[in-house]
Amino acid sequence: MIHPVLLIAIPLFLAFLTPIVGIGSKKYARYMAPLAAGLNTLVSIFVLFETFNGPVFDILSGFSPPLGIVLMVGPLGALIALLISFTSFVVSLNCLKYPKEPVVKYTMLYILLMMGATGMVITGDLFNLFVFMEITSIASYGLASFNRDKRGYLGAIKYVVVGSIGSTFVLVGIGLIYAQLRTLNMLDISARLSQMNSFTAIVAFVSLFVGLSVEAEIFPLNTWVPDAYRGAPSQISAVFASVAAKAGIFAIARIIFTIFGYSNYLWFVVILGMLTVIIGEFSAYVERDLKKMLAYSSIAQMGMIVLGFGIGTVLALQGAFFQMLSHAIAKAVLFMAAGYFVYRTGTTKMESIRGLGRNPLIGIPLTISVLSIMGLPLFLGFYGKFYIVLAGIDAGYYAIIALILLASVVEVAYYARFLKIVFDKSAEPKEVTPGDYVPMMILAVVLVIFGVYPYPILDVLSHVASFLAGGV
Amino acid sequence: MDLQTLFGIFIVLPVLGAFLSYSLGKRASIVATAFSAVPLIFTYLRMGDWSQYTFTALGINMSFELNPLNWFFILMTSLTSFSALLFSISSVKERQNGFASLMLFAVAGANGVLLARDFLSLFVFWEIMSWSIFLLVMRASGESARIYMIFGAISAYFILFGIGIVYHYTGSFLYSAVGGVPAYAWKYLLPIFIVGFGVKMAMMPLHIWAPHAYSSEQSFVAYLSGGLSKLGAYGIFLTFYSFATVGVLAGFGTFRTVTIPGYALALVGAFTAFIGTMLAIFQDDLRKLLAYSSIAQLGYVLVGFGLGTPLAVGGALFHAFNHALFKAVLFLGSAAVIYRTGEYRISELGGIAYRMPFTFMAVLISIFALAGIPITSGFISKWMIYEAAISLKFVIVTPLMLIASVGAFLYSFRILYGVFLGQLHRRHEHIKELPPHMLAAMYILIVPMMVFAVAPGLIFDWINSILVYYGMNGLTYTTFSYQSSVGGANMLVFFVAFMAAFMVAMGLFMMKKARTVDQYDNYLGGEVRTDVELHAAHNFYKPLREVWEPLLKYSTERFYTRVARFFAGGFEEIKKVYTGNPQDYAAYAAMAFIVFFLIGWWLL
Amino acid sequence: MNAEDWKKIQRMMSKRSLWMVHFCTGCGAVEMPPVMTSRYDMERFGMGPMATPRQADILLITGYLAVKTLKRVVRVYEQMQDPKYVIAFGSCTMNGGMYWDSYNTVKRVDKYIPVDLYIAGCMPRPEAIMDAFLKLMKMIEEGKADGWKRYKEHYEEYRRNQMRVFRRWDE
Amino acid sequence: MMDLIIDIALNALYVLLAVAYGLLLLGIARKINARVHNRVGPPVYQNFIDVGKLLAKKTNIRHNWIFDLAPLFGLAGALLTLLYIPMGGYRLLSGDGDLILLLYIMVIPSLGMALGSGASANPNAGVGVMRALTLMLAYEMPFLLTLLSLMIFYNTTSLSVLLCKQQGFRWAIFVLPLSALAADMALQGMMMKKPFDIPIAPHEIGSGPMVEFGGKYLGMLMLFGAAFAVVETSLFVDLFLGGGVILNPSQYGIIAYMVNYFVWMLLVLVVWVIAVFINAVFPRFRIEQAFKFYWKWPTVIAALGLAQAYVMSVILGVVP
Repeated sequence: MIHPVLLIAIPLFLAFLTPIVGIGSKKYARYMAPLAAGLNTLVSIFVLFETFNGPVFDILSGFSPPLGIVLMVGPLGALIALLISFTSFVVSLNCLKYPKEPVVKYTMLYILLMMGATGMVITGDLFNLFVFMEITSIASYGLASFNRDKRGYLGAIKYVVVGSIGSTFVLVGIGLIYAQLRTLNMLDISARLSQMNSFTAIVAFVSLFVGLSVEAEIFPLNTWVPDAYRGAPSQISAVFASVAAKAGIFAIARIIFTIFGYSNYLWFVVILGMLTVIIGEFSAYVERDLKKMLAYSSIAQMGMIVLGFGIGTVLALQGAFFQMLSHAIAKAVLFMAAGYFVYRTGTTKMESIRGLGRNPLIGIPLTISVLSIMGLPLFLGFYGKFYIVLAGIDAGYYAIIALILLASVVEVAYYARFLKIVFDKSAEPKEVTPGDYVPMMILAVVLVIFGVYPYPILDVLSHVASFLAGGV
Repeated sequence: MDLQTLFGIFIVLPVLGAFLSYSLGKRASIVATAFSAVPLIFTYLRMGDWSQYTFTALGINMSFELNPLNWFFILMTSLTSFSALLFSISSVKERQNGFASLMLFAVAGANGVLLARDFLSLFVFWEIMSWSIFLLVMRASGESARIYMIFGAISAYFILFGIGIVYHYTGSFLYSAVGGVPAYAWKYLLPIFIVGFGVKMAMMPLHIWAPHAYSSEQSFVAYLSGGLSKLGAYGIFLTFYSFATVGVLAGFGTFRTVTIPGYALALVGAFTAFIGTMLAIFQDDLRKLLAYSSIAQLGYVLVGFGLGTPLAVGGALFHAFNHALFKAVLFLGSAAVIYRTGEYRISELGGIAYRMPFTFMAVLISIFALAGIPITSGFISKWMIYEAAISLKFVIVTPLMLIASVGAFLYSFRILYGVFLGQLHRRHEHIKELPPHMLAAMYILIVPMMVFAVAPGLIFDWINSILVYYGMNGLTYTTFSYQSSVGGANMLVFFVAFMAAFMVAMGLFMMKKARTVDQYDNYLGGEVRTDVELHAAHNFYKPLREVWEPLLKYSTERFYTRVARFFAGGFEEIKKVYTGNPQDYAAYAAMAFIVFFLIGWWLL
Repeated sequence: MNAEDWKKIQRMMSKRSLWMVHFCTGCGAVEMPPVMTSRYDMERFGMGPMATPRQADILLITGYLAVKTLKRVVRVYEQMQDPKYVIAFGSCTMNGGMYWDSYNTVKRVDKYIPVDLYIAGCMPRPEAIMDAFLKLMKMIEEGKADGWKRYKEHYEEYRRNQMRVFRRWDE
Repeated sequence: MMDLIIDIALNALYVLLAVAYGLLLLGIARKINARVHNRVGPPVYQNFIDVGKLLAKKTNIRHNWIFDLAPLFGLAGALLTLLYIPMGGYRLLSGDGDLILLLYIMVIPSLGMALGSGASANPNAGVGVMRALTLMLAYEMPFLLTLLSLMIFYNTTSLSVLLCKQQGFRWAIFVLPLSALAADMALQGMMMKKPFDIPIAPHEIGSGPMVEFGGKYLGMLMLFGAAFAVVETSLFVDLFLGGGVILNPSQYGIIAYMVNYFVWMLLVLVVWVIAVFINAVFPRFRIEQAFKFYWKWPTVIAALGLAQAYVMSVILGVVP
């Protein structure tokens, strides 16, 4: 049996090993990130298989729950952990092509970011959730400003401001719960929720929700997103979109379904999701900066996931998880492509990237991921949108789904414009190196494989019902 | 035939072909043609082999079926896709592998849409088709592709919304379960489905993507206009006569035996035909002219479906078939002209017929079909729709259709004269006739048009089986003649009389010999100018344009552009939420907490 | 019915249906309106104006020809279809008339195209024109109006004469 | 078998007579025109001579094989059209094809002519065809509305049925006078008589589509013109004047056919002469004026006629 704790232990160990390796050879230090992420991917695959027989609880430091610290991995958590480590792995391959100085710190923060995000997903303990969230955030702050230019610092400072407010709320929420229940174990809290003062419970819930919304990019706590994504190195933006945000949204899902089970609150979550989608899509439509456009689009996609959680039926949750997978993968491809464009042109203006996608090695994965984000079939993105819309109508949210579909038309419009610019015939394509296209190709192939044959994912998502009922 | 064969031949095979031809590089179209020929032959052989299969995928009950209706539509889409691919072997010069594989994806998508008997597969294949078209259009122009995709998305999302509503009421995706949708829900479902499918057939006012998309690679557009736009017609047929059924439609009230939704559809169709025709007359771009013509012709199909009598529906189906053939030939003709001259503006062409006579003959016959000249089957389908409208005594729909068909003469002569007749420009003097396989691609489609013109009974057999399958009365016909309640015609008599008259004329004509002179030996007040081009094709219908000018200033496209600009302005305002100021963001966070909390307090 | 009878019928029909294209370059054309209208009414004889040489039988040259105009006349003549007849009108077409010493006026039209009938006078009265038409009809009936045959037979000579005054054929 | 041969022979005879009558009508038109102009004018048989002369021309100029389609399609189409028009109560083939078929057959000769003249590469021809087509769009508007009013009122699209229902002087012109008026106005344009002879305006565009045709080409086109003079007037007679059927053939046999044929000829002549008189006194419209004219007054009149037919047939339920 493989312990889920390895998912945290390995990257933590390798992260602290990195400076030591870095003393010997800076060249090898760069390879620590793919190594850590790759190992994590392997481990999470094993963990995923283990969880099929039931949630895996990994008890740390000798105390049994609810007293001790516990890792709690259900199939869905393992799936998201796999997603996080896999995308981190592929993006880190791309990072090898575009190393940022100082490499040691960059690699270390990268591994820590991945580790924190994984921890947020697999922890079974509220305070650990906070700790991992802080690790993720602080690593993110560092990475967001790694370009060491004005935009990078500005983006990071906004992220820091909003992020620390969020952290505070989370801490307050945890404090309130601990004050009343004297426990931090999620299942334990869930079981003893009725003992809590209902008003305090609401305050705690809202605090946690607001705090985690920052990472999950829910309106109006997603204000940092455009600037931070724009300022960060493109590979880091990819990780933000596909790793950090996914960890945050999964944490929110656990807060809602596993801990509190407030089904009354869900329609407000639907509204929030709708607002996030609409504002994200509409802003992306008028945005002329490539990376900001992708950032707004990322917000909108996160909104779709929130919407899926808010609708709260099995179908909707399946859609939301599909959406998480497809968005993480497709957006990683797009941000890596953006990194390539930025590298080739030195700017992120939309007009400057004309014709750069005409090389099929870049163009094909780019097209596949755009089509996936548009929600077209044969690609993974189809299932997410289809299930969520269907579930929304089934649950009677007619007007909201209509608005979402309107926003999707807007999305199609700006992504088609993006493709139009990228495939513009007036400019010649530039050369590409394997470091550019191999990671994109890997992810695009994943999009297509699971788009055509989604059954493995559906197998995992068959556990959604128990998650919905308060399981893990 | 079992499910595996059906699925394998119509969907898996084209997809495999797509991957194979992509890996081939140059000359990928040859392989793709072979792959598209298999479903065509298979379809033809499997006529009457109706069968239905149900299976479970994604945990959902799904179903495929071969029935007279989708057999009929598969036949026309396969025909057009085969000939478009055959034509593209030479006409597509750059990145042929991408073209061929996307075409095959579109073929798979179209076949899937047609075979589907459940909404999930309908939607999946609909979208596969949609994105392959998007990427194919993208090859020519990104902006066209964008406009196409926006409308494609509108179409898809309307259909998706409709599917959602059906699912909400029935909990199933099967067509057979649609009966469970309560009658009042059809108030919303009907317009949703009509808009969703109507976009694909470029129904007014959702047509503006068509002139853009139809300006891309012409051999693909032959398939897009000929084959894929028929899927919209198919969808509307299904909506009316399979999903909603006449009983539900009649629940909205009837107007002289025609249901109110049907009457509305017929009106929309008639206006589409009329306005499409009037716009086609003034186009100088050959591709856009054909695009508007396509819009207009599909208007007739809408009218037929709307009127809903067996004659009208049969006529609409027949017209869809005819349109698939003749519009594919016309677009292939346009492709041929562009292939040989590189020019698509009518005013810059002329006299191509003297150098490409076989191409001209093919285009001429298709134009006969387009204009409804009785020597091709194009007449019979129009006749059926007219007769249906006349026998119902509709005084708005009928004149619009009739005058639109007069307008069709105007723009079809524009093509004939501007492109093929008149003066051959000096720069086009050295062009050659097309290679045989490209001509074959066109003549394959000509043959059925001619055969069904003499013996419409052959196709009426198919149409009748569709009508009977969907519970309507059959048509009245024999092999050569057909009847409505108000009139009828015998095509054999017509052809014999035509041949006799032609022989008389021929006899008179052959009595004297004639001497052939050069095209520059022309009476121009005694002038013989060889240095200026005197092809009178520029701004051909100028007087008519002057008369129409006050109306032409209203443009749907401009309306949409204005709407888009208005929305974009609104979006800019919305985007201002992201002020870029961390202090604002902190305030948002605080406000968010308060609001979330208050709502939580109220709710929980 | 032998070939001769057939020819006779043909001539009868040609005679009774003379359509003309008038090349109205000179002042003589002003005499045509009375010929066409109610006073003299040439349509009595089945004659009528035609818009193009393709449809016409008579080429009517109503006055002097400049060199540049001659070129057009020759072209129009060659575009007409056999049998075709030329009537030259007024003294200018015979000898140059008042333009006898002009450097760029054609003096004798029948050097360049075969004229079947000249109408003398400056200008000829409508009566003279009607008379000429009747004479032409008679000539056609008798088979004497054979200018179009002469043009074919002596094509080289006519063309030589034409090229003597034209520098280039295509301007 | 014998019946079939007799039938074919009769059809051929009727068509031949119609063409001959058409040539005569053209001659009559020239004569009338001349008399209105205070001239003597040509003999009425002048057009026979003209056609003979043209067909006997020694040389014929052609441009290419598409050019040949003009006389071929023109004459063939015209003969074909004659076969589908009942003349003097004799149905010919009109039982095997209705008005819609007839309308489309009527296009064949014009289409052939448009093709041939287009192939001549003469810009005048292109302009002429453009005018002809524009004019067609113009006059078809009122004409189609009147046709529709007839088809709705009599609930048939078959010309022979239409004739049956108008027997006994129950002519459509008495029932639907507005439609008849609009149809007659449209007829003027259909026959390209002044003020609507814009497409063939000889003084502007060298007789338009016909600019390059001479000899046998023009001769065959004249035959087509003659046939169409009969087709168009006869169409009006059949639609509104009961096709000249005054005696019932089943009652009076062959005599009825002969009488009817003469009455039909007379009525055709009347319709033709009205058009010719209008032609004689009017100047020519410009094409956009013609278009505006047709889509204004005749269309309004035709629409009123259609409204009348609609009210009578659908609302009042009159069955003729």
